[in-house]
Amino acid sequence: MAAQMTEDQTLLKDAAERYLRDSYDFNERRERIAAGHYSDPTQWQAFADMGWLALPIDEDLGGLGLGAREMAILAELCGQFLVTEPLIEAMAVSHAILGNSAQKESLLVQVAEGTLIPVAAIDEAGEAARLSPTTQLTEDSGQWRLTGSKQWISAGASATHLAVLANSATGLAWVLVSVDAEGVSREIYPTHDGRGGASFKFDVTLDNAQIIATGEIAQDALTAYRELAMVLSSAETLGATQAALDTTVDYTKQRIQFGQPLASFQALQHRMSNMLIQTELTRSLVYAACDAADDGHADRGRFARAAKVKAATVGRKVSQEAIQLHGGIATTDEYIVGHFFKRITALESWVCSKGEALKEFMALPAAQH
Amino acid sequence: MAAQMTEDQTLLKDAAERYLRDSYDFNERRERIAAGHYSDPTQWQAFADMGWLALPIDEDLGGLGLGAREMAILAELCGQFLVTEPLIEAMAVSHAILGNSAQKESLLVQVAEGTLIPVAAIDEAGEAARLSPTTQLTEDSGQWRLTGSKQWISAGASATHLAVLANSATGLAWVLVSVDAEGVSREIYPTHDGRGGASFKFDVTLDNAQIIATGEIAQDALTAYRELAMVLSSAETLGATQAALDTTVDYTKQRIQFGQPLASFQALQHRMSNMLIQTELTRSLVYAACDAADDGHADRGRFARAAKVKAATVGRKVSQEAIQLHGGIATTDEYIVGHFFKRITALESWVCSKGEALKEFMALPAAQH
Amino acid sequence: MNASNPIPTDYETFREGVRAFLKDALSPELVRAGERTTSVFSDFEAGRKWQSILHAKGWGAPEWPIEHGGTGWDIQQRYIFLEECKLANAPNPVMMGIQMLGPMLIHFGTEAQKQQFLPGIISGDDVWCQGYSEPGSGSDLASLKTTAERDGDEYVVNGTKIWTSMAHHSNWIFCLVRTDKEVKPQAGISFLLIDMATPGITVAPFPSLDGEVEQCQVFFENVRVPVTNLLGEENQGWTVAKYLLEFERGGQHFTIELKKQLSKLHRLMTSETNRAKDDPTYAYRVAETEIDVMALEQTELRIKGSLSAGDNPGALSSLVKVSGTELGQRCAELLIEAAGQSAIPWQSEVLSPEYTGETAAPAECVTTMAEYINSRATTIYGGTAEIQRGIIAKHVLGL
Amino acid sequence: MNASNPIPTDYETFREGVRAFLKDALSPELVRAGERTTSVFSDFEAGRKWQSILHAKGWGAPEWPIEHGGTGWDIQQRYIFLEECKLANAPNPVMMGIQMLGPMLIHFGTEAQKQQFLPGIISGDDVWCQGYSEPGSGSDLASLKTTAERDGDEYVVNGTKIWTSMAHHSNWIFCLVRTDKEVKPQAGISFLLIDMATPGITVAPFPSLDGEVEQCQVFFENVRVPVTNLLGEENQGWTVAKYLLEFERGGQHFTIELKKQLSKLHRLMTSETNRAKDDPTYAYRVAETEIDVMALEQTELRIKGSLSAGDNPGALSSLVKVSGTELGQRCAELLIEAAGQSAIPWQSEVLSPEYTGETAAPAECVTTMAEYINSRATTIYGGTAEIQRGIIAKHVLGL
Repeated sequence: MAAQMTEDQTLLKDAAERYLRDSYDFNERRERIAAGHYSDPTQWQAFADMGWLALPIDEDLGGLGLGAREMAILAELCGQFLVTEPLIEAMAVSHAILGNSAQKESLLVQVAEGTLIPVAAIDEAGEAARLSPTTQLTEDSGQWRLTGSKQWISAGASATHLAVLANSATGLAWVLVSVDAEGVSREIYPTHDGRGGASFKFDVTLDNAQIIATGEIAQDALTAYRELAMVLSSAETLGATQAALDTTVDYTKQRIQFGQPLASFQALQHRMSNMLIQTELTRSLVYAACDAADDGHADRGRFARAAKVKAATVGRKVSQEAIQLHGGIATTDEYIVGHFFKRITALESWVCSKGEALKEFMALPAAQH
Repeated sequence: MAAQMTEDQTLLKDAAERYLRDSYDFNERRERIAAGHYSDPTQWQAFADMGWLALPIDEDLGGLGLGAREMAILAELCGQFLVTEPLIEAMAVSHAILGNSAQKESLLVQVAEGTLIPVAAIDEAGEAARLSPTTQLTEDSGQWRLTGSKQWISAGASATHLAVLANSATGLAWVLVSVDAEGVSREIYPTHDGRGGASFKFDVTLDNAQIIATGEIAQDALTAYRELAMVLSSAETLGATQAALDTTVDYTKQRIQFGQPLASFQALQHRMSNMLIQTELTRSLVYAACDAADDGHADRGRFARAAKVKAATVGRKVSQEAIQLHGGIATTDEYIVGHFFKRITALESWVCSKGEALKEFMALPAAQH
Repeated sequence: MNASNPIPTDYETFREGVRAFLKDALSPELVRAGERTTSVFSDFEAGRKWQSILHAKGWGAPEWPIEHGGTGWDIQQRYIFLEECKLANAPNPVMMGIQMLGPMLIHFGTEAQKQQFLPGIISGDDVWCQGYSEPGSGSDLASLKTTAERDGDEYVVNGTKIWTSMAHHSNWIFCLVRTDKEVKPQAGISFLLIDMATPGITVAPFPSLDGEVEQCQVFFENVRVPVTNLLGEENQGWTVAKYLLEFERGGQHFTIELKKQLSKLHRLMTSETNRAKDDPTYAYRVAETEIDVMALEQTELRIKGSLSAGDNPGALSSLVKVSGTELGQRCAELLIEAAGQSAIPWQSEVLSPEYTGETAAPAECVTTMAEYINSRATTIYGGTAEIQRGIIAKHVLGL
Repeated sequence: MNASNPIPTDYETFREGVRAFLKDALSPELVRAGERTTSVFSDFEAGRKWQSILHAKGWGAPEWPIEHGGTGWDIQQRYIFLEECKLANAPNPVMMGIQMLGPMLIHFGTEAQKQQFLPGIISGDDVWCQGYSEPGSGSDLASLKTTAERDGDEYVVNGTKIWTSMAHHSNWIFCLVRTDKEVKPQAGISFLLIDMATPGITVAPFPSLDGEVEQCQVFFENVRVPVTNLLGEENQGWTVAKYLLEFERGGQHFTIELKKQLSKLHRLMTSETNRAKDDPTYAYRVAETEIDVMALEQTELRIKGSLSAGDNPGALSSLVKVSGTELGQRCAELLIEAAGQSAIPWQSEVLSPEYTGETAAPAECVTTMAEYINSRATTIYGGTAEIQRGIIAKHVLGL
């Protein structure tokens, strides 16, 4: 079923899909990652040139001023083509964190050009840090300092800058630091989704300009970032889920066992029908969550969480089934379908797990209509 | 897979199964229930004559002194043949409640003979009453009185006597009252499982002899009754589940659609395989729960609850699938398979729901081994 | 598309109009009939009365073209109307005539047939039942064996139909019959409109698993039907039926009913009488079901959007039917868990809209078990879930 | 039968003996190899070393007959041994020789074959791999195309095998090959024992989805195998293989591993680092999984009881395999949820038993993602879950 899109959205999607199909080869990607290059600077420059990085930035700041729906179009394609560059990370940080800062003008122009690659650094060893970090922003005689550590930052290997969530005397704060700054140490490691992760330790002296948001604004930015991350991770999951299904349909049509294509076996057909049904239901909810976010709908928080729960549930199930219906070939690193499974697994707990989203959904009453 | 049974258990099962197959006809049962006869006195007498009612009674009280494993054999057959007489109710009350009373000798001989048909009356309008009833046992100048009401008593239509759970000044109490006693009013209604239910109101003056247990003994009797009821309802569910599966296998072998038996369609075969797998797993757990009860195993409470959770889950799923795989015919009252589904549904929440059992299971630590 | 509220504000006036009418038109007895509905059919007489009230208002068949008595409402208005009827507990009339036969007559019927049959359908004076399935032909409908042999200006019909809902209340039946045994099954079927008063027709009602009587078997013995009662061409009945089947599956609004079930679940969640409140999984299962209903609602809206754009929803109606019915079953399971033992009493008389006495089950659980039982049939009739999954495999996935 | 503790007390002395031996024999490095095992295979060298230690103790192949080096233990003792090895984190040696080929050799082999091969298997000096599957023959194993043509006293083998676990560490391979193309597929297959050093064999290892290398493709180009290396009769290889497949499926003790996973889950439940503790469904899903493991354990005991009584478990081994592997997948899912983002780092070097340095993932999550990934393969190899369900449908239900 075709999704309803505006003409501009269709143009964006078609152009982006064409680019990735032509220029984002799965085998090149594997070799690049094996060589420890989790992000390809040429790709990133191309993303910038195509306007993807400017997409979520307000028009009066030189961006395209587009919203969640357009970001989700790109996120879905990231899932489909297993893009390892931190596109959803950068979009979410630009839109929800940097876009509300006093320094937004100078920062966002760099993001749009592709020279500043921002990733949010939230996670710490303890899970509670996701909402209230132990990393500290402190002031001593007018001098700001950031101390603490962050762990398991997805695409932390590819960031030029981190939006660090910290606590301060006046509540939450977002601080922007360069990964190369003095007092920042970064430990990079490979990850199962090919994205490259990193852990960070901070003991950094800061300019005022590096303090992006504090107090209520920082809290609102965290909420906005989390909800946008839920929507974009759902969209990326959706793209990977659809791709896993498509790959399975294609493979089972070709693979002959017992003298017939696997696709002719009724038990497998019914399972693929279930995969399709669930993927389409997810699609509807993800797009609705985008629209709710873009419309500033009273229920946008519920929709974001519902999309997260549904996409995580369906993505897991469909990608597991995709492996099972392929059989052995899907358990090899050389074949693409298992990589959808691994990326979907990594997205399940990125920023917010399905369980957290469900719990938060249950706590949010629906707006009257 | 054959269950491991002793020779005596095999004899018991074979004889009981032969009797029910010959003498417990599904269509007669339907007509009888439609006429408002939920329990057949001739059947009950036959059960007594075959020793089923004496089975759970201690040998020194003239019973057979058998345990949960043997009761479960009968319960399983009750599920298979859709017995509407209150056999599991009477066995559980005899074994867990009356068997610990001072009056046990005189009472149990009547139970064994079939003249006293005891059913436990626990449920009230509020769910909390299952563990702490509002029905009161009070004493006024040496005169005991029972006041309150009980609702939705399964097979309450067929009982001659009720073991009523009440609260008293010294805690829980079990009181035995005749359904015909002065001050007992009974409202009988038909039920979806054909068993006939009843609600009761009490304002009864009691003999001392009617007070079966009080205080700690009453509490222990409640625990014992609940755990035995969990095991026996699991066994009856298992019997109905297996019968629903068997009926489905038979029907799909005969029913021709698109020129072939339904049983030849792979999607249905795999679903019937799942039904078999889950039914066998349930069987293992139900029998283990019986053995744990009979051995006085430290983990018997965990096993009873595990069996309840598993049997309720599997019974629901398998009986739903049985209806679906049959198609339309299963949605008629004339065809047997839907009656397994209805009985399984009624058993799901009898004495203890799956949810309660799961919660209690989680609260019980496993004994070390 | 507005995410959670599909209806833009300019429809609110329309909604208020519908509400006002319903408030006025629905007697307490009709509301009770609506409340105590346990399947797609409400109490027959109540449903019939409600249809005549709707017809008098001019709302007897909103989806029909205006010239045949339709309302001219757009998709949004029809949705609002259905939603408000559901919220107001209006009973369901027997809808085989309006929902199924009507569109077929309008599409395939001769002028004479339209004039003869449409007015009686919309007024509710004629009650139609559907004669498709046979004892040996369920999912494999094309194997049907009821024959119609041409004899002059009449067909002579012999055979039997089963699962003929409400046949015992109907005065007309539309049937698929075999008019050619020599060709492949689908090619030899015709579509006949048969007066139930014709000699040779016997109706045998039988109880469903919930104990109530909605279903019948209908026997035909040398039943003579004028050839003018053939809908479409001879041997083209399969084409006619396929259109009908698609109509039955498509454009359905499962989420209206599902959201009502969810409201009931939410009310129960905090109720003293909720037997499932000790189940640690209960609240989360309600929430997950709610999320799935949201996903289905958005999918229905997507399909509605593509219908507005003139597309044929095609096999996607299978997706909606599978999801909608299976979600309905999940809601029914959650409700039965909340009711526990209090749902087990079965008092048939209580389902009558005239009944105002005491009930063994508490008020909110009177229909719970029957609804749970009947929910199982929703994935069987109108094309089983297995048939729908086969359609999706073939037509969407191309397997 | 004792419900929760399958082992009567008189086995406790035996258990203590096993424990004492393990405590003594397992070096910290061997334990690390056991702990960091993410599939059925541990680190190869560690597994090999452990096999030589077991062999020296006389415990190299407990299930074999005593005359070939078996221990003479009864079923209970073998269960205790496996359980204690698991609890002590002993590594898994490559077991294709001991678990699969050994029983076949003992059952079908000539005296000469037994004397030639059994000692090397039990000592671990010879490492065997299994050459069954081919690129075009997975579930449909009988369609295999690798040929062996008789030429004097030798067979000449041509073709390729895939999913040959540990072939890159093996010096022998047992293969199914086609010796007759004219008959129906199963009837033309023979069972050959092939020295991997024979000219014409090429081994191509390839990484699995978890990034590690266990699997290989093996190519045969005019590989000459003496006819004395034929196991069983020519063209009887399918019978030999079926015995093996049943042996692979039957008598497995899935619950030993599952209970270990559950202990880990219980530890995690109360741990600070549990990323799933805010999930309202988590504790209940662990409990439901625990109940299902209890049910499987009791089923394994029932089968063991019937094996003791001399029965053939037959298709029931399919039931245990499906349930055991799918429960393993559920445990792996629960563990990955508890680990969350901390499971995503992939540091291959950490899996080596020599590695004692820092890890990006916390200690308890180092293997979690690899275990989750590899759990998906357990319902594919050794006969897919679909094949097992087909076996149950055919042989148990008679469909």
